[in-house]
Amino acid sequence: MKNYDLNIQDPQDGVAFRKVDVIGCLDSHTVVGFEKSLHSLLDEDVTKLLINLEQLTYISSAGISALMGLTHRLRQRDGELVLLKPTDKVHRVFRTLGFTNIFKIVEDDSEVEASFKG
Amino acid sequence: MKNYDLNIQDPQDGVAFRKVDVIGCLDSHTVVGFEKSLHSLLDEDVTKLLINLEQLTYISSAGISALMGLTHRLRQRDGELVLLKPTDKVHRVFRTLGFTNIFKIVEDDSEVEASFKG
Amino acid sequence: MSLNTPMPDTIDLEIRCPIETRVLSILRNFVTSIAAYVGFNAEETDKIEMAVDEACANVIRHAYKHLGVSPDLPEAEQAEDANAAQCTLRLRLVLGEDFLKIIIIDNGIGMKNRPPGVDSLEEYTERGGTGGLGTYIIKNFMDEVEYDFPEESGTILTMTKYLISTAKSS
Amino acid sequence: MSLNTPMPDTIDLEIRCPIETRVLSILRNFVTSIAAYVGFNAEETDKIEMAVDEACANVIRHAYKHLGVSPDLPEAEQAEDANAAQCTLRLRLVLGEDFLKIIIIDNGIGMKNRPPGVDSLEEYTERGGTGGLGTYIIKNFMDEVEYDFPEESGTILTMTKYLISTAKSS
Ligand SMILES: Nc1ncnc2c1ncn2[C@@H]1O[C@H](COP(=O)(O)OP(=O)(O)O)[C@@H](O)[C@H]1O
Ligand SMILES: Nc1ncnc2c1ncn2[C@@H]1O[C@H](COP(=O)(O)OP(=O)(O)O)[C@@H](O)[C@H]1O
Repeated sequence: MKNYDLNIQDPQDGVAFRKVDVIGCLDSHTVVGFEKSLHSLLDEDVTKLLINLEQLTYISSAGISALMGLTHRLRQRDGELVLLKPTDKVHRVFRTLGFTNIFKIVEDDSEVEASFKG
Repeated sequence: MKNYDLNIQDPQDGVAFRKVDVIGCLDSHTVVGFEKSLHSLLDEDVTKLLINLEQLTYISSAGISALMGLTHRLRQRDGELVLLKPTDKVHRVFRTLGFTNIFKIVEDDSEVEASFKG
Repeated sequence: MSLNTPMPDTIDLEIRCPIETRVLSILRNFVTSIAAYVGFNAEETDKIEMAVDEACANVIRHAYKHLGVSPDLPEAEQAEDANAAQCTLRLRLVLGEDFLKIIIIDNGIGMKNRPPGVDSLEEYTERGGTGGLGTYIIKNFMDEVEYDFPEESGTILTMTKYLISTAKSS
Repeated sequence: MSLNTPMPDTIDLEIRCPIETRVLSILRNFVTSIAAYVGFNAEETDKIEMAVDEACANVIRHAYKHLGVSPDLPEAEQAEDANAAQCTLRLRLVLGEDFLKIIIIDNGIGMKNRPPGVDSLEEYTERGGTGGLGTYIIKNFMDEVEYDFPEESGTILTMTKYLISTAKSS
């Protein structure tokens, strides 16, 4: 059973951010591949990163820590991480633990552009 | 988690058979209650019995043997057992094991009346 | 294969549960999600589910009846404490790339000198449709089935289903 | 409560699994179906799922690292055969009428002299958001949490969730 997949969208003309879709679950098992892929992407000098959580069915502390790591790395280069449309289940985890105050979360595609500062 | 329920419908004027709905699963655990209820019902001199399998999610050999037992007991008094609309999963089990040749199975409410012989 | 030899590239799990029919639905749920994890489709998963249910129901109903532990016994003949009787039901699951092996182990009376299950549906109906269907289902729904009877006691049932199924009955 | 004392009217199951992160999704599935069986709603089930995942991930990542068994170790430092190291992860589940007790047992290095988890989200971010969140989740998502450290070795984590939840964090 494949319970994790990552889709890194190609850069698009006129779009200032890179979009990545995470599919399945982000736990201590799948987070290894996730971090590897995302840090390679950041090596390409990406500064504005949109992670689409629409199809993320589960996130553990390992997944959250990975998102924290990306947040820090992007801030160091004056970039930013934005999370798009987390599933109810994942959003509830963020809310219960207080991460809605730490991550920038956007509920609608139309708000994405404006959500990246600068 | 309640994974078994039985609904014995009241006798209805002008209807020659009694209808029973089995809900949930019929395995070695739940079959005990099922047999008890059904044999009490048969004690009421029911001869035509319709068991609605529309909501039966699982059946094991214990459930099948219980249906065989009812078939035999009803035949002894010239009665009959008819099974109504088994779920795909249950129907597949009947078919694979050959019980479609043993049980009278009816796929539509309109055929029920005619399916009882005599 | 020795019970304790790990196989490369497999996941090896074991679950122990009490001798009570209540556990059957829990075990079915577990095995169903494992079968889906390995990659079996719904129909194959249904067969695995049923084979495991039958095998575990047999342990619960037959393996410890002589010790007063079985749902088939009248209240008066039931042992006061099933745990005291040291009855065990172990389900070992070996998840392979293209197979699922399920090993069901009890330390009960064993199946050696017991009435065998039926070999066909005809035999089942001739016997009056009262029993013997469980082992028939197990043999027909799984690709490989083996019963072993250790010296000490009990029954070890090893059954395997392959992803590209060579099942005999569908 | 002794580990081996059965409680009346409960179902007591135990699952043993290898020290590999691959098993986490399997264990989550299992515990989720058990929680639904006991009667927890979706939100409570999510919390139980996450607490179990965190606890098992901790055993897999931390308990046997000193023996070369941990996904966090570089390839070169990994033990050749995790099975040889006799590493175990046992999950005992006690299903009650109105509670689910989950006992996670390892025979690893133990948590006594280890960096503790964080006590708040502030502490987590102050530490740089790198770790310590797992035990925080466990404590916040379950109703009762207790860590025991047996003389011999390892950690026993006992966590309970009640049906009419007295959870602290929702
Ligand atoms: N694990 C077991 N231990 C002891 N006896 C068993 C075990 N499994 C099966 N049996 C014996 O094999 C017989 C056939 O089993 P089965 O085909 O499932 O039919 P049924 O359970 O309906 O009798 C049982 O009646 C029982 O005597
Ligand atoms: N079962 C265990 N055996 C040994 N050490 C453990 C165990 N569980 C947790 N720990 C220790 O507790 C620390 C805190 O765990 P946790 O809060 O989950 O954060 P993290 O795993 O992110 O470090 C771990 O870093 C580890 O040192």
